[in-house]
Amino acid sequence: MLRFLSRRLLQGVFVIFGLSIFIFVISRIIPGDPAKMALGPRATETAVEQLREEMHLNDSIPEQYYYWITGALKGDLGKSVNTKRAVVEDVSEFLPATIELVIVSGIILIVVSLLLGVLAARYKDTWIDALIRFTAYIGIAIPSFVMAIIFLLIFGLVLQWVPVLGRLSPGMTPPPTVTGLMMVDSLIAGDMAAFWDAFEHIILPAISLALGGLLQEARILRSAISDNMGKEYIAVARGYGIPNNKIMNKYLLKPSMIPVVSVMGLDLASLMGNAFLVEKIFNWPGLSRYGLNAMLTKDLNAISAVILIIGLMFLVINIVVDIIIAALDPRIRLGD
Amino acid sequence: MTNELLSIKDLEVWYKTYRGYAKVVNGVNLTVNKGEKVGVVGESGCGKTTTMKSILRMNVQSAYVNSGEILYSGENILKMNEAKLQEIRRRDIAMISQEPSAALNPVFTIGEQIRDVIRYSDTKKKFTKEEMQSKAIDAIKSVMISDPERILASYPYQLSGGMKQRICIAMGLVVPRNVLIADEPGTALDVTIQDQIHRLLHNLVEEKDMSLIMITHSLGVARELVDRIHVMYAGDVVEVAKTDDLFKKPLHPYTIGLLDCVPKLSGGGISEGIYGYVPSYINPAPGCRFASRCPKATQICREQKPSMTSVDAEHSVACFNYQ
Amino acid sequence: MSKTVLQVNHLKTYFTVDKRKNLFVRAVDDVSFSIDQGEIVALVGESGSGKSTIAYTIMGMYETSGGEIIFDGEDIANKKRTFDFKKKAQIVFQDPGSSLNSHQDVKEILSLPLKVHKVVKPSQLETKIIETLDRVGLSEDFMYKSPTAIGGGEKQLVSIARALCSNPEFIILDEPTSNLDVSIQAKIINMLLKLHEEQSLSYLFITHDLSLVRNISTKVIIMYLGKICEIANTEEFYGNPHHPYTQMLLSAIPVVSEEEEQLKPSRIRSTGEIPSPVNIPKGCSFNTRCHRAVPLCFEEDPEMIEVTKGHFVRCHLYGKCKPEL
Amino acid sequence: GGSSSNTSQNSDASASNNASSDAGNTGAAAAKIIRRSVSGTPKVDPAVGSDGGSTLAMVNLYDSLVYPVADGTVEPSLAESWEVSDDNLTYTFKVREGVKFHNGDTMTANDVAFSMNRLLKIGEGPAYLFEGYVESAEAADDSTVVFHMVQPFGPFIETLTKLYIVNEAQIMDNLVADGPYGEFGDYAKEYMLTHDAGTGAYMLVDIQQQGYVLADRFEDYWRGWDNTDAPDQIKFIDNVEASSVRTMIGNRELEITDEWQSTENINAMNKIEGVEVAVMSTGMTQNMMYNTKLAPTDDANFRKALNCLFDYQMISDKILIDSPVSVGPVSANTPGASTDLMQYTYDIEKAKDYLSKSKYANNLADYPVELFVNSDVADHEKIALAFQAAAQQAGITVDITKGPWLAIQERVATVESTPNMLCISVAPHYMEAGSMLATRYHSNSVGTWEQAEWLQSDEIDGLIEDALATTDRAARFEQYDVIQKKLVDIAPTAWLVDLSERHIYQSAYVYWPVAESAKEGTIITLPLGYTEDYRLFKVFPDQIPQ
Amino acid sequence: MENQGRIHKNTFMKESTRENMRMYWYKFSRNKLSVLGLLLVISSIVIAIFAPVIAPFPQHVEAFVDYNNASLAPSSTYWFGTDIFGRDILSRIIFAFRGALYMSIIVLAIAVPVGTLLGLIAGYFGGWFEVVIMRLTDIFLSIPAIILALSIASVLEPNLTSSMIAVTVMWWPWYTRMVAGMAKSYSKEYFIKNAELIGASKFHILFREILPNCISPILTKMALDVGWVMLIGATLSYCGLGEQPPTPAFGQMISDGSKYMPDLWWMTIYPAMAIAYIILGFNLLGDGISDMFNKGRQ
Ligand SMILES: Nc1ncnc2c1ncn2[C@@H]1O[C@H](COP(=O)(O)OP(=O)(O)OP(=O)(O)O)[C@@H](O)[C@H]1O
Ligand SMILES: Nc1ncnc2c1ncn2[C@@H]1O[C@H](COP(=O)(O)OP(=O)(O)OP(=O)(O)O)[C@@H](O)[C@H]1O
Ligand SMILES: [Mg+2]
Ligand SMILES: [Mg+2]
Repeated sequence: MLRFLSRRLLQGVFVIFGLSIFIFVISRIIPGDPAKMALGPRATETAVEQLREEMHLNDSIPEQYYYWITGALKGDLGKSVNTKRAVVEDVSEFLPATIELVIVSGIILIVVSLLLGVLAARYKDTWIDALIRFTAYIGIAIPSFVMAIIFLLIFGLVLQWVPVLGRLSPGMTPPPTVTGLMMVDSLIAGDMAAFWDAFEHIILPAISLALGGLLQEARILRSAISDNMGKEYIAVARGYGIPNNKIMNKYLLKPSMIPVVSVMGLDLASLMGNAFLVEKIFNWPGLSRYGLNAMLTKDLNAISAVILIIGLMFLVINIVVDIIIAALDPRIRLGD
Repeated sequence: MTNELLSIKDLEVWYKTYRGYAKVVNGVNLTVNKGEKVGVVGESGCGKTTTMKSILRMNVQSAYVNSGEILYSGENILKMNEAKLQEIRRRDIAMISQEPSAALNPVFTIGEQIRDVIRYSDTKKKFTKEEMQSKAIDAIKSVMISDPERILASYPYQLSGGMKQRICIAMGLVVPRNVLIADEPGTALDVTIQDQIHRLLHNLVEEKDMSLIMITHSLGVARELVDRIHVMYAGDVVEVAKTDDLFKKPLHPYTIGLLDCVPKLSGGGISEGIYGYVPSYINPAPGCRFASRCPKATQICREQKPSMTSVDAEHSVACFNYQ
Repeated sequence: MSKTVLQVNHLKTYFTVDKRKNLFVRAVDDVSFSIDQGEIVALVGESGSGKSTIAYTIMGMYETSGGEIIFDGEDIANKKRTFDFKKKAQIVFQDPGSSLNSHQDVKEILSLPLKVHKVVKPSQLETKIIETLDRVGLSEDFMYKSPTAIGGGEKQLVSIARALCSNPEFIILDEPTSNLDVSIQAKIINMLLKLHEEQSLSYLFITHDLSLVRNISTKVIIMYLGKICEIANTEEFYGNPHHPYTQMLLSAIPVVSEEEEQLKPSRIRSTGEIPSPVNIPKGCSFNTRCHRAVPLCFEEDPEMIEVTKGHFVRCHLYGKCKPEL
Repeated sequence: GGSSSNTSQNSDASASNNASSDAGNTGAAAAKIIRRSVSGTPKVDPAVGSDGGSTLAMVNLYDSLVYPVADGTVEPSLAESWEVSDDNLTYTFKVREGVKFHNGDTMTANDVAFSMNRLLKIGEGPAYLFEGYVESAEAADDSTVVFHMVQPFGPFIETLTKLYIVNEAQIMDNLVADGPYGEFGDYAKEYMLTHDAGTGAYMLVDIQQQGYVLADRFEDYWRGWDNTDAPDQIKFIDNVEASSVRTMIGNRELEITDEWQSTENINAMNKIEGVEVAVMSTGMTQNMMYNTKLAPTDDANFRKALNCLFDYQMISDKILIDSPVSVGPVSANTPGASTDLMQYTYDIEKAKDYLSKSKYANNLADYPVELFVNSDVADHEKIALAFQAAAQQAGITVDITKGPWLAIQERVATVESTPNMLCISVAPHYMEAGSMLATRYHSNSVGTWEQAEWLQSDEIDGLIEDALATTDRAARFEQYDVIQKKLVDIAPTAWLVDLSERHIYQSAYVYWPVAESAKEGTIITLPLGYTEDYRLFKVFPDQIPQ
Repeated sequence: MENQGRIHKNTFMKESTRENMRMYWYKFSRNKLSVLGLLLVISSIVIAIFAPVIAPFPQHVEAFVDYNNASLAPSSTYWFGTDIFGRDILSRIIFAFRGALYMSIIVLAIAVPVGTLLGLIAGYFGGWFEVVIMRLTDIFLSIPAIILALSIASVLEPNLTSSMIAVTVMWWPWYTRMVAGMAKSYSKEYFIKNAELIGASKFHILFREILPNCISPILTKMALDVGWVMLIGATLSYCGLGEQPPTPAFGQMISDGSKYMPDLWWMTIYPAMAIAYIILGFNLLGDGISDMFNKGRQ
């Protein structure tokens, strides 16, 4: 297990290194003069030159990469020309909101998908199964940004069930920042009103973010369960009189989880990517919106940082998923 | 006939397939008496496993019992309610699976799986962990695996095919039963170990007054172990006889052909094999299913299904040549 | 005396299990035997005893860890197999399902060796395929069937047909019938014997069925845990088995008649454990199960001894500890 | 629309009850707050920010020496009076006394001089307005500040509406020593990201990047608070996403929308009870710029032909509603605009006529015209599509490219990459025709989105420079007129409409002076930002509709 | 004799093919949803091909505006209403099928062969090939698809070609990964061993032995991916990276329309339904294909 982990981490380092080169090159070959872009067309020549110098834009790409990577290793990802602050500062401001969103929708994704998948498998070929499968197909076929728009309008505007924009109602005083996660912070501060308000704000974006993956997962789980239902070991367990619900919850669920978890890893990780659109629509002050803005304004350091961080999180999630799979599947855990 | 413990009557099991129903088990009759060792032989795919799985109602979903009944102590298992069935599964009848590598759940340890079998064998009694562990260890030891603790803590993939097969057998033995169905328990083992296992089963029957149904495709194995043999061909039981009778005086042309194909230790070459191949189960021709391969087939064989006729007190055969 | 097709001398094939702990599986350990032209040599042993490994090493699929493989007078151990070798030596695997590509039809499968070895002109490909199918007793209807559409026995026949395509001198048959029914087995074995008679092919026939061996082979090799225990001509072997393991095997064979029962040595019940191939005990590897083991068996690994001409045994009872008769 | 309910105070009691019981849902709307959507988080450093949102923040957080009046002139603000030397090279301002900064410091002439110097040194924001004109600024005494000019600059006083006065002491206290500005370190640029240093009616409370800018009423504001209904708090919310804005307006979480909302969205929001459209002008014009150096739009006749393919009236009626058809390069309500210029109308025959005179008459097919539109502005796409259809009838192929704002900036950087046509609106930087003419057609603005024409005419450059150096207003306006006539002749641009800004606002409980006068028929033109000086607004939280 | 042989061959080919087809069709059609998926896909293709014939107002997808009929709700003239330019939404949706299919086909036509080839090489040869190729795919897979596509598309011109390039660049690693895994496991199978022992060339082994076995999962994945590519394409065009006006594209129609929700709901809902229709079709079809090739006892 330790060897497995360390190998996985080593691979991660390698991938991150490759990724850093890749994103660096990508962000540097974007045409246009980022310094000019940053200061606007009316800035004076000296101001522009000053910024170019500061951003090392006059050096060659490998040199620029050297500056960037050595900085990055020291935790300095450069300055955003957009917000005019250190990118690290921006990121530390926006990342918690994204993480909170991704965590909540990750939880929704996991819990609801398992629930639906098990439900559909258990009531296979009944109307419950049909309903879940039908919803799943439709849900998968509708792009998540469309879903977000529809949710926003239906629940936010027409029904007015929940507030829809930002992380907290305008009048609420945010709890003191400890973790940066609004819901956790408000619990730490013991501010239940803020907690519920934050919850109401996060629920729609989180659901629209989770929905696609969730339904996909439910479907995979259902078919994994029904595939395994025909396995000899289930027949054997039934033959020994193991109660039905035990078979369902233990003998079937665990092996069926393996394919789900591996896809779920990808889905959880892609939450990061899809958050780009959902945050935009729900005015969620997260990293993805920051990244999108950076891309539209060629904020080089910001782009690199965002991709790097998302890549990192992606890897971290994948490693976590690998660990979970290893926990489920002894072959991976104990095998070479 | 008073000690008849389990009997299968005119069982028909069909599989649903893309070409239609595969009428795999075609009216099988089989009885097991108390304390008896019964063999079921027949070549691969003739429906042995399907028939036996029907007893505990553990066939896959696509299999469906078209007709027939399975009586255990006079009660029809096929019509039994769930609770009663579970009772029988837990205490009375156990089946040792033919596919050891598929029969063990890959994500739980051997111990976990055996303990569950023990735990649910008696729902009224609460077994302690130690009790279960010691029962499990005994069972593992009985199938001649050393280091049972380590085996209990390992996962199926860590064991060889032969080990898994023995684990499956141990699982069937861990709780005493009235009927044990062993589905080709020796195939993954070499002859010397196979021999050990057969001895173990034999002893169990002798000591515990258990009944055994031994499924095999090897006539040799059946001859060594069981009292009475049912020969199956393509979903039908074609011949039933006391073991000695069968080998001395095989009646059904299929039985004769099969015996002929078995390589003999005495040498003398190998016969040409039975002409032709097993017919399709989908839309089988009416009549005897062996007719197309039978050297003695007549018109009637192709038109009607022969019924079981007693030739002797304990020897019956389903063939028009004997009617 | 006919020419020797294959001569294996002190062949070793080890697999590394753990480099750091220096753990090996001695899958094949110091094995020597030879096959003459027109011989059918049976290689018998329980599962995991290294039968397939010998076969694969001969075919060049594994590196050898020592010893010689002399084919057609040339040592080919650890050399890239030549085209000529690939033409002359063929193998038929145990699993008929996996040895045919299910996405090709029989014609395509059989074309490969014919094309690669330029056995016939392209225009005669079809005729040759039909001819080859005929040799294994399949009709030309099979040409356009896919392996998924034919039964296991027929698949194995197609595998054999493929092996025959390049007109080989020597075929290894790795348990070709052990997944099949006796009635199908009978057909295949008969066909193999017919081919053997017609063309004086040499077979290395791997199996664990001693009853079968009795009926087909000219020579028998018994293996246990990577080592050969006994080699003898068939008649000699069944008439006078020497090694305790051989005796145990023969005694355990289930047979179908009283007559055969007489031929078996008296029942020797197997006891003890089969040791793990990674951790073979000191001395004779069979010592954990041997009912006739003497103290020396736990100390020293016996040598191969030629008891009578052509009958070799690896047992102290026939060498160092020969009991006084 | 919600025209029935207005700001009159006689709303019934139940409405106010509902409003208060609804407070949980509408957030703090029960307080006197104005929330306004903006595109991009406003920058609150006057030496850095210059976009719309920043200007809006600046107007409310800071004061300048002068304050613009709707007729294009200015009135005293932090300056009580001023004098100009005879050579027009020295301006002396008398600075108001007793004005307090947000931190309690008193403003002096030193702060004014410091503000100008800091702006020039940093070189960002509105610095370009003064660069090349202002040589230095110094305080003669505590209440007198002197600006020395490099050359005469006619509209200097008007441009001073963009010089926001910052607190010198506060800036100097918060310098980061290690910076590009020598002894001034970073000139407190870092600090000014999150703090204001002004005297304005509102003082910054909180700023969240890509979130909002929040400011509270400054109690010690020097103009005092006669307007007791003025908002206590203002908030700029960085989000112009149509559905979000729409939702916020519906939930009364937003009082005023940004100016970027499409006609359809405005119409849709207008159906919400208690909201209305506010129309105003910042002197902005909607242009279709031609790249005069790129075939085929390098041919004047070809451009004129294209000019005849715009259905100006339809654009004004159907697409850019409330925006009258342009009269020429400068919007009609900008002081100095010529209104008697030759006008193009939608006339395909005439277009064909011009086309036949152009050098591309015989090989139109080889010269497709690329029209670039901002993908964020649906109305521009409408214009482009209508034009494309008309051009097809005249035998011209138009390829429309849609791209984000950034792509526009990239494309206009060089003459080769600038598309044939670019649909862009431009606002004057100060309220005079000269501002528009200089930014649009002087050679030093090529390579920016404000001039995609690449006109680079020495003659025009000279005329513009001369005009701007003319200090006499009337004489200057004469010269503007000459330039405008010349431009019409060259036809570097299709001037489509004088663009009005349209905002949706909560008319039921917000009183907005500029919007009120628009309702009465007068569209007020003020420099960017000044239409929303929130100290002049009134908020009646008890009239928030259900 | 020769003649007879040929007849033989033909009849047998036909018979086995027919038999296979029957089995595939049975497995495929067992799930009625798969048949529905097939119908949806076929109808989408038909719609795309015959768009000019089917669309009630084909001129509305070209340079055309009609502001007098702008933003009309669905009616008997305009079944799906008109957009803010006065163009018939139905006609534009019908034509949008073309672009969506076109994009998916081009992307997959490039990504699948490239990914498959690399996968075959990595899986069969192993060693350094495997290390290099698989790590490369890891790098590409460690960036969320949308972000990778956005960053690539923002480097290039924001048009259909560059968004196709972007999507292609992010798509091949999935095939490499899948095929490498299969190739690796097949290379241990006896039929590959047999081919090697007979002396078949590497080319033969890669393309005649391994590849045919990978075809069915590749096909299954492709059918599902057609939908996903469309989704990504729609997402990119939602972000403004896609077809240029006036050519209709689903993502752009939805993104434009969403600004006018809920009043001009028809501008968003119908295109969204259309894309859901086609994606649903391909998803169901993909499931069907996977059922079809699913081994298991018949
Ligand atoms: N799930 C299934 N669907 C369709 N047909 C099946 C299924 N399971 C088994 N069959 C068919 O039913 C027949 C009998 O199968 P069964 O496993 O009972 O035979 P068996 O006698 O146990 O054979 P073996 O000796 O190989 O174990 C075979 O022809 C098999 O192909
Ligand atoms: N590639 C390999 N790596 C490591 N160990 C191997 C490998 N191949 C075989 N072995 C080991 O070598 C020993 C001999 O295996 P081999 O397959 O030759 O046995 P066998 O006699 O053919 O058995 P069977 O009858 O099951 O085919 C076994 O212990 C096996 O685990
Ligand atoms: Mg069976
Ligand atoms: Mg083997």
